[in-house]
Amino acid sequence: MIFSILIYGSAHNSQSVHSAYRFTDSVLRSGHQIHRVFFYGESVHAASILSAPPRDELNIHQLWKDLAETHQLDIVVCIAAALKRGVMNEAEARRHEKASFNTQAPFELSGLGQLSEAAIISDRLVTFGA
Amino acid sequence: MRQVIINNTSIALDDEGYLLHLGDWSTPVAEYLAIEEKIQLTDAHWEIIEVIRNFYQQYELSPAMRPLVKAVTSTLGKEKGKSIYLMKLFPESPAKQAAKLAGLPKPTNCL
Amino acid sequence: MSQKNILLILSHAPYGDAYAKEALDIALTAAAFGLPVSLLLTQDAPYLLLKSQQPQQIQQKNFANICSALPMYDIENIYIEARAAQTKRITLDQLVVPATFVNQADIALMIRDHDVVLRF
Amino acid sequence: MTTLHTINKAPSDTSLWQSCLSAILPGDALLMIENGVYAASQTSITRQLQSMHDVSLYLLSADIEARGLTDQIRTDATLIDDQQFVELSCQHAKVVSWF
Repeated sequence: MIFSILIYGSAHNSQSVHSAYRFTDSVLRSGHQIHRVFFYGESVHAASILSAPPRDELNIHQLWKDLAETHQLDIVVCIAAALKRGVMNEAEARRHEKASFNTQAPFELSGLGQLSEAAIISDRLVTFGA
Repeated sequence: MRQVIINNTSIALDDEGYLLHLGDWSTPVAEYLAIEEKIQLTDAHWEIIEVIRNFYQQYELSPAMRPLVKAVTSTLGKEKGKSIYLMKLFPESPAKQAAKLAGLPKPTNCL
Repeated sequence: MSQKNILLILSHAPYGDAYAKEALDIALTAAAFGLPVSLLLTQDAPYLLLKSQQPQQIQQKNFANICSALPMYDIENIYIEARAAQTKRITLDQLVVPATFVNQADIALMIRDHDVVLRF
Repeated sequence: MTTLHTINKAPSDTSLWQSCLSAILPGDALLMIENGVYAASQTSITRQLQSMHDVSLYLLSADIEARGLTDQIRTDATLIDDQQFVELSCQHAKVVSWF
């Protein structure tokens, strides 16, 4: 079965991003397919490479990065939600004349159309809310 | 971002050529942006630009293709309210190019 | 493309947080993608449609204007939870677009009958 | 065409719980996750949950254990792990998330 995941909860003030992580991992372990993971709203902060939690606490960015790289996942961060919140990759930082960038592959910045497409393609679209 | 001088006024454009400040728009600005888009502005273009500016005024949104076609249909009639007609005027993408020439933000739906 | 339809359920009022705006952006994009979208306003979301909104002083876009564009995006199925409207004393003539009141039983059936249901 | 509903807020969010419970139809399932699992031990919503006919109740075990509720979960609900959450998602036609 083909799944897509929509994450909407805050990256650091809700359980949402981690619940979605565990679910995604379980989908893959069950032999199903993940078409796309879409980070929206406050969850886009999970894409920040500058997040530096204490060593003995959860590093949600690293978890997603590792999972995405291991399974070649398409993890998309909503570009409008991200730019507004100061989450951008090198290309967007250049475009907006910012001195630095804070996200990179495997996180991809793209539009809400990717969510619509995921809704069409996938058998299940599962939301992890705020 | 880059600055261009149009009629002795400095206008800021983003790297895709959209106005940074929507209030900077004027007909000479639209003419300048049309040259950058390699579009020869005719009356047919101007009436679409007016439709899309009115759309933004009313709804605070840069329209996607479908609502743009609807708005053109309701103001200029069925003959012009067709995507083929709009594609002839704005060959790259009517929603994006017309928004650019009209001084509107890029339609977020296109991102 | 497949004929999947989407039901978007909103529950938040405008301005106080980003839920309503971000959910509407999903609706507009999905509609621009050609997906049939139905909108259901529950809990505090019916406030989104009030004609009388004037958000100039808080420098926000006017949800009355944005929502009045919904029919232009072919989003014509706009439903309001009757219970929510009643407690807020919101009547249809105060709203920027035509809408239909639905009760709890209708809502349960709407959820069942749509392919994708997103709630914000 | 049944639905798996998930809910992630404690029953103190009465408005959310009301909306969620009234949207559930016979044959549907309700999975409580995150703070939603606090419903496991609360009597406040018991009557409502019991009045729903032919609705399966589930609790996500990781969230129950984390909150120290293992000993007091309701008898009408089933504890499931993440893998079973995925299975439930497949068994129902769609997943609707209440948050």
